[in-house]
Amino acid sequence: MKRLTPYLLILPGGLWLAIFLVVPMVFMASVSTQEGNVVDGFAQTFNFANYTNTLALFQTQFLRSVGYGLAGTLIAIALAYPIAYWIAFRGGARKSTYLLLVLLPFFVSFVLRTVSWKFLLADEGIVLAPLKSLGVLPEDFHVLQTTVAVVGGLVYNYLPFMILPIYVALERVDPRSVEAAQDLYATRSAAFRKIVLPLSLPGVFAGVLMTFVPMTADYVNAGILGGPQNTMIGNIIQTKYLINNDYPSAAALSFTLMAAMLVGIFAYAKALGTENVLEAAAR
Amino acid sequence: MKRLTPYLLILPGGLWLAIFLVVPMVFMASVSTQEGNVVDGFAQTFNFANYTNTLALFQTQFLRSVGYGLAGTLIAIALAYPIAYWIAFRGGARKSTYLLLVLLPFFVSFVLRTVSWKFLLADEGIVLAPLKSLGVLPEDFHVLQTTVAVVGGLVYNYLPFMILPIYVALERVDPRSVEAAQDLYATRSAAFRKIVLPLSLPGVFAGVLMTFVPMTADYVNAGILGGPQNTMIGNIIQTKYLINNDYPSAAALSFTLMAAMLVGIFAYAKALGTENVLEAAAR
Amino acid sequence: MTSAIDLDEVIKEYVSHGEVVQAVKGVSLSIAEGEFFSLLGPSGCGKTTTMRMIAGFEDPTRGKVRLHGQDVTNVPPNKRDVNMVFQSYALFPHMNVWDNVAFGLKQKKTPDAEIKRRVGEMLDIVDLTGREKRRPREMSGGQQQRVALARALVNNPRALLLDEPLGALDLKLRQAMQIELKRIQREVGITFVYVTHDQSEALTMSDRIAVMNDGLVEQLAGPREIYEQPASAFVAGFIGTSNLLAGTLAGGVLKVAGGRVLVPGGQDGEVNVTVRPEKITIDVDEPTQNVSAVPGTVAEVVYLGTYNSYAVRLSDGTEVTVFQQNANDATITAERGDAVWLSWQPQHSYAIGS
Amino acid sequence: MTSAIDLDEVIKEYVSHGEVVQAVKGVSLSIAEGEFFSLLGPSGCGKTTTMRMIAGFEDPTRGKVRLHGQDVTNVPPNKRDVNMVFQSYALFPHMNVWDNVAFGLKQKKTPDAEIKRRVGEMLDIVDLTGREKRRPREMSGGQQQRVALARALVNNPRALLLDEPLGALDLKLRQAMQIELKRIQREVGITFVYVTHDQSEALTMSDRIAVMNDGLVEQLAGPREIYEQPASAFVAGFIGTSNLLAGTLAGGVLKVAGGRVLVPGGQDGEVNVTVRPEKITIDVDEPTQNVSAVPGTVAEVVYLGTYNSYAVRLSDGTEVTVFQQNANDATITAERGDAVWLSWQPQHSYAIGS
Repeated sequence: MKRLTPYLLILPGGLWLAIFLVVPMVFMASVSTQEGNVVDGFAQTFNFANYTNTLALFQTQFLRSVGYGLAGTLIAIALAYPIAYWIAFRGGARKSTYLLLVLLPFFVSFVLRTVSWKFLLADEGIVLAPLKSLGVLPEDFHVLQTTVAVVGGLVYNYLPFMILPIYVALERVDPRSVEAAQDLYATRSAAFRKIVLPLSLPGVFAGVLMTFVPMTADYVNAGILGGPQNTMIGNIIQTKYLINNDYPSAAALSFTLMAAMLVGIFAYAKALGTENVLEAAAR
Repeated sequence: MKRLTPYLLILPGGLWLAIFLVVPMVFMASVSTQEGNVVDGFAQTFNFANYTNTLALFQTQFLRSVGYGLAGTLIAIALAYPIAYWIAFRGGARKSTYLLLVLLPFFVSFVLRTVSWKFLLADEGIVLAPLKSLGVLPEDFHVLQTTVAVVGGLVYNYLPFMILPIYVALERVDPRSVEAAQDLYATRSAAFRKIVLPLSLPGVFAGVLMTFVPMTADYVNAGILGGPQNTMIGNIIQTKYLINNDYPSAAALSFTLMAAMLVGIFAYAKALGTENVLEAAAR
Repeated sequence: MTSAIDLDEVIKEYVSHGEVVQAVKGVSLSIAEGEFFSLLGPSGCGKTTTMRMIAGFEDPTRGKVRLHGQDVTNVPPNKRDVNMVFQSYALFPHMNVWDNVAFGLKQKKTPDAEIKRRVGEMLDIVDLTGREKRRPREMSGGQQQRVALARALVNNPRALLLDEPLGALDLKLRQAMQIELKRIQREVGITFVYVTHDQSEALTMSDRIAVMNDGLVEQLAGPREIYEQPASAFVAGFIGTSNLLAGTLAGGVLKVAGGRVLVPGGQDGEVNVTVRPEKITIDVDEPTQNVSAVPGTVAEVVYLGTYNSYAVRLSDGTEVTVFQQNANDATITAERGDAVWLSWQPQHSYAIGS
Repeated sequence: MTSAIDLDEVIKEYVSHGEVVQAVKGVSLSIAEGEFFSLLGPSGCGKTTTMRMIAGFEDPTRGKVRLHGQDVTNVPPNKRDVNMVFQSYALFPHMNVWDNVAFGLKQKKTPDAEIKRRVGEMLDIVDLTGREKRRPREMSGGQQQRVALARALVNNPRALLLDEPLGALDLKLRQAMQIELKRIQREVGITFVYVTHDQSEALTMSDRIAVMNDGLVEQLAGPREIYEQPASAFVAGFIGTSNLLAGTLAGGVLKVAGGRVLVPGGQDGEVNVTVRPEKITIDVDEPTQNVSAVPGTVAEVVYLGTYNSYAVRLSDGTEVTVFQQNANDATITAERGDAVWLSWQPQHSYAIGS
């Protein structure tokens, strides 16, 4: 019995991964090489051309998604860092209240928020129409259906997942070590660069993990705020699955995306040391 | 200048809330009492009948959503608590690795995971077809298009947001206080009920905050895994917004849902003490 | 009369990184009813593990634990009639003082009226009446300490186990609490088992002390015997300040750095001789009586209020510490750089194995 | 010669919950070049705030801070030629020992070769050679303490500020580090300003001590004067153990509980007289000489290794503590319950305002 214990301990975790990670992925991998259609059914033919074909066809959207994901992630860092910094170091006794204020908007459903922004920013909507009639903006100015709108939407929707881990990492930086750096002749900016920034990087990394993947796979923002020029790979996959019923192509695309993301995450976590990242993510 | 400082300090937080919370909500409130259609345009007529009409019409879906949200939240607690407990108290030095394993599946995009389950669990799919042909299950057995499938999907997709805060709360329980309870004649179960459970409640509460709202407003799971009998209010809102273009009704529904959620959250946070909840949520 | 606590060749092994580590390597003890017994030693010596086996939090790998003659080796902690005061108090943070103290009685299904009476009395003893509604985090370290004590004592345990209970307090408070603890022990008459790494704490309070090192008891005796007749170099070094003089003993006399050390009853051969700093007299002239006498030079004089501490360097380089009570204004009998003679009575030299 | 550090009527006010709180209520000090100067007091007395104003982390509300005669009141910490050793060390957790110690020199753009030489020498002084690549969390408390010391000293500051640097260490290590710190201070010859709440630490190491209480300096003097001639009841109570006898002084004599206390030069009237426990002799017979003599009953004898502590209860209920060095086997001259006479030389009675 005692000898079996280690294996028994692995069992629940293994089952968990098997059911929630391995099974869907294996199934998706299997579908991705099938051929057929929804009327006649699908058959496994190990048709790897699904991959090459869809990738060739949707290369633009694929690269665009990664590009939007990267841009969104970088902008989110740029916005989240000062906010998290301010709360962690200047928030004083009210830290948690400030954090509540910052996170409050995000308790409201994702899609509802995004749709309401679509109306607010519509070409003849409440914001742009008066400005246009006043002549402040040209008549053909528009916000929606642009890259700016989609990336803005991504940032807006995933910002809290960047703020939280950065806040947690900053909150754990001992303010005395900053004082120590200043005592050792570092200017405020040097103390930030040499002490605060490196110590907060695990939080930034955790934030990247938590935002880059969903941003890249997102389809809601492109669907609502974007135009035909902003279609992301998530939209393609969704259309193929739900409207075209072209399951193999959709699976091939999904699988490629997912595999790329997982490889990226693992490489990233490995490079940083899993412990650091998770510690930052978990606390 | 010094006198202005407190107001200046409030400014960024106030702006944040104004832009990301108040503006969308006010706009939505305004739209919700308008009349018209997408061709002729909408006009503000303070038509509060939008509320009463839509609520009367979609009462079933409204109640169903809240019911699904509640059921999903309760099941998520029941699943998440033992997992979080095990990692926090039995995880030893490998705590963060276990946490990674548990969270790993959730780095994969929400919709992709859900869709792959739809295929796995299809009536003639890879799981049910063999069982049916072996006679283990009756021919008309199905998983999809049932309440079980939708609630299961909700639980599956939001589970990590329940596990994380509970884990964080449990991880902060001093194991010595459990020993102290046992030393003071408490059985293992009494020590759990009197010490661990009350100390972990803020984590459970934070988990409820993070899962109940998005579960109730969710439309992806009902759309993919459910049938006509499982339509949630999120699906109605989405259809009204994106397909029917019936903005006022959609806004009225959204606003009602959002307001109900926010009131619930505030009442909840107030009852528990904001500090406790946020402390648990933030760390 | 049976003793309160018996440990019978208790061994505790852990598996750490695939290797078996013995935290406690075979400890046998008998603690008498009503005794104030201390387990003293450096961190990692096994003293806390030993106490945790008495409380029931650890199962001995081998050996027996008996409470009042009854074998409790496999009895869980909630069924043992001993209570523990934890190092960091381990108070229940979500309960107020009253509920913390009443916890054990409630678990034992004591009638409400009796709980009320006993908790009230106990809070009175530890001087916390009027603070029943406070939460632990709203209290100072000393107050938390008293809550922890009350929470354990209110159950009238047959023995109280204390795991470095004063470690988190500052000096003045620690000294006050030492006196307080000793007073409470005398009042309630319960056996106290006290784990500490602070030798002065152990000396002040204990009836008997077990000095532990590396999983074993090195010496078990009263404070005076432990201090005056250390059984090993480890005990001599760990308890207080000790001077160690090494050399070859011949005919009860050790020749050291131009002086002589008398070691009555010492075995001839290579020896280490210890002498306590407060036993040594410092003088300019060579003593004429039949005492141990060694010449040296004062390397440092440190004024410490109650006493002065001299560091005297012998011609062979050994440094000897001498304490001299600051009994009047003119106590400092030598200055830095002075050549002096150190002398002490023969009975204060102890030969211990090297 | 200008002094190293001057504080000129320095006041520090905070706003807390809308009320102005004075943490430091007007402190003036002159610390000499090369001096070991301690700020001693209980927590909240303003000693740390005072030091932080010297370092530049806090701006005084009023008053001036001068370093070597130069007004630095508004100079930021990175432009002040003093370095600080923080209470919890505040080492940089993401840097190894070498990078921690080299930090200040790198910030000052010191040439690489010189950094290499000076960091190497410094690590040698604090005995950490060979551990350059360790991270702070991989080291023991004592080692971290030495890294913190090296990180500050390597910059050759004109003064070193130490904020309870030994507070996190255990007793044995603390004592060893006290000696080590004093040695390093003598070697490098730098002014040390040392903040502590531990009176024995301050007595052991300091050239001069400023005893602070409630934002003010109560006494500023050498260790011996602070101990032997406390300026106030607060100082007498805070530094060591002190007995307090109250009564009416008439003609230099205080009648107490059937005995007499001689207070030469004391003003007649209501007084508090202090006497240190180690000045008192305990005897069965009434002393015949012209000394202070008070009868009482031994309430408790505590054996403490180097000395015995007696608690003697006088007939008016006052408890007097007496220390007696454990110089030979037969030191305990009285047992619990014995009637004894306490006596001490007239010059050891100090009258302080009540």
